[in-house]
Amino acid sequence: MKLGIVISEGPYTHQAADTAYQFVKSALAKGHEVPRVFFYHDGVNVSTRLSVPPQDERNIQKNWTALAKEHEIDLVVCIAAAQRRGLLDENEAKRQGKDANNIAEGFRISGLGQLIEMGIQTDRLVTFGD
Amino acid sequence: MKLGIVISEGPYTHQAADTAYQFVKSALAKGHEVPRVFFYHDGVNVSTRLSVPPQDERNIQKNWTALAKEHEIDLVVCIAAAQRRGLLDENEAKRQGKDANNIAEGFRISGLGQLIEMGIQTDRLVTFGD
Amino acid sequence: MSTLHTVNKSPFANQSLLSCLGHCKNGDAVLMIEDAVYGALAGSGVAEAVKAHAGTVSIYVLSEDAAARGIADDRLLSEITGIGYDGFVDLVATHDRTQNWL
Amino acid sequence: MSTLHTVNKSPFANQSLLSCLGHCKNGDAVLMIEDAVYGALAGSGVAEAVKAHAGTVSIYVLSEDAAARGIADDRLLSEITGIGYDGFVDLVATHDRTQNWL
Amino acid sequence: MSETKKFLYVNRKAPYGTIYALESLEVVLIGAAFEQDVTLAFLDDGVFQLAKGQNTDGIGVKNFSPTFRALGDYDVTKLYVEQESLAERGLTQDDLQEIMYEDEDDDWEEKPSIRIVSRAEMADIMADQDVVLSF
Amino acid sequence: MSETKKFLYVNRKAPYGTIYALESLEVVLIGAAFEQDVTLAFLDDGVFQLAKGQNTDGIGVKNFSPTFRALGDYDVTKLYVEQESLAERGLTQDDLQEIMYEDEDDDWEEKPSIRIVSRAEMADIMADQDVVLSF
Repeated sequence: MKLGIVISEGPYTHQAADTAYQFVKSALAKGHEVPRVFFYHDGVNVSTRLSVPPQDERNIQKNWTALAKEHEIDLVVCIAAAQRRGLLDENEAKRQGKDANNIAEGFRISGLGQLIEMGIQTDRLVTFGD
Repeated sequence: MKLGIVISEGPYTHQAADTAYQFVKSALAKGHEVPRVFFYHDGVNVSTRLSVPPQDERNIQKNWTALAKEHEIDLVVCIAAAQRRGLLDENEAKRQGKDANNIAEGFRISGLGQLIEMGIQTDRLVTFGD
Repeated sequence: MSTLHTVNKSPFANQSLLSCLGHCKNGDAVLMIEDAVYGALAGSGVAEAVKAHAGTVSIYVLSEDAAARGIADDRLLSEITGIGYDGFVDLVATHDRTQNWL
Repeated sequence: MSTLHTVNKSPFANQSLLSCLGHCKNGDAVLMIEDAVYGALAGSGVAEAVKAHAGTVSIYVLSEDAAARGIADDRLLSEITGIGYDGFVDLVATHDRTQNWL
Repeated sequence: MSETKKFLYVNRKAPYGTIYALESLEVVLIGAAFEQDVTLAFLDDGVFQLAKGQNTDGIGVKNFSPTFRALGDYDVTKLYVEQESLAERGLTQDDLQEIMYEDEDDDWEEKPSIRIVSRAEMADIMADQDVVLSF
Repeated sequence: MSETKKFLYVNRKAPYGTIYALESLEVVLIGAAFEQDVTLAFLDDGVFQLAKGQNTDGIGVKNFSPTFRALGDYDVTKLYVEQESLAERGLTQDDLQEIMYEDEDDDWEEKPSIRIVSRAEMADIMADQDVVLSF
């Protein structure tokens, strides 16, 4: 079955990104497909490559990047939510005249249409948030 | 009277940083001193210079940077909370081996001791959060 | 010696307003800000619980937050006083401490 | 045609579990995750309200979240079934839609 | 994408204290281009989003409530509001702004988009969807 | 800084679902170095922070509950827990982990740091502080 996932809260602050990660790992192990994870609201903060969590804690961004690489998951960060919160890739930084960017490998910035498309193309949609 | 301010939530997502801004402007206009604002939890996200809010919305980071400059407010971003969430200044980026930094002008990264010190040295402490 | 308590969450969604009121001492002040301003509405399911404390505690609502949410003055409980950010600052200064119920 | 509902907030702090239960149809399933697992505790102030729906709705708790919070199996309401992330996935797949009460 | 699904947007949070209401509306506006069968549900504190007379000048935050009145232009015409949620908050339909749409199947007659429903009816609406997005 | 103030840390949120409990504890540990008069209050869902038997292996999040037992080494010895909050959640003191400190004024005798208080006593404790930090 094709499952679409939405993550609505930022890393570490809320458990949402952790629960989603455990859920997606289980779903994949059971043979389901997870073609896309959509990051919205503060969920866009998961995509920063600049975080440095304590050594004895999980690295939420790296976990997602690795899982996405292994299972070809499309990690989409909502552009409107990302702009408000200061998450930019190289192209966006150039376009907005910003001197730095912070999106991690495996995440891509795109529009809200990708969320609707995911709702249309998957069999089930599950949201993890606050 | 000396007022210490804590901001515990990120910009745009929660009203905390907006309410604190209006409160501090009023306090200063009434002749009170606001020597320091301490950003903790997701509040550290206020300090990013990479945000690009819609043209018809307020720019929360720029508002704080301007107010701090005008009234010599010490805007302190908690280092532990900032590391988890991917907020770094130039020194921290170098120290952590990161290829970019994102802290805006007027904010400085420091330790939790600055919060306790603010509690000791001010007459009142007010927290704006979720 | 008295305390200013602030509450910022809707009492229809969250227990923090009721917990705050349950921990106030006589003579304390409670200020409803942000989504807590809905607690000032007359005729709601929490209005009686709020009014029950109005005799011993001074209850205020931040007028700017009420206006933002479309709450007209005539919809407020008569026991509650509307104040602006200026009044918020005065309450902080005139009470011995501020406790924020997050 | 039935729905899996998920709830993730403590029912002692937030109304979402009660709102969810009030909107379930017969045959729906409710899964408590994250801080909502406290709603599965026997003998609490919300236990009766939860049990009142257990006849028409299947109620589950995510065992990993309960264990994280120190809730032993023998403290759970007998009407509630503990499941793992695997079971969570199965519930999503076997119901027609998932509604997340955030 | 010729398939049409029933999309429900569930709004349970108050405006301004948090951004969920505004960012929910942004999804609805973008989603309208996909020509799905769209329904909006307002329950619990979500009913406050539709309150009339909102004036945000004093808090320095943009007032987005007028956008709800533009939803008809995007063919978003089904806004269900729960009666029990209104009553618990001391509100009636008169406290909500008027939101109209022009019915193209009925000679473009102006009709109200907001429909007050009971909790039981809201549960039926929720159970009739393909995709439920919660805010 | 020779001045000593009474600092109260108010914990009202459950652990793991959000980070507030953990980051509150981090403030307490750093704050201990400032030699103020420190009190911790646990009420509402905050009482869950002290539950014994926490095992976070399954959720991939670090278990920070053992840190509470180290507070005595930082001279943080006053942990007030509200009886009414426990009762509403179906808990008793037996459900909380044991947290001890060595009393230097009483020949280093081991004493419990947790004290169960009524809501009225908790209100008195809150009203006796100089600085209240809420989490």
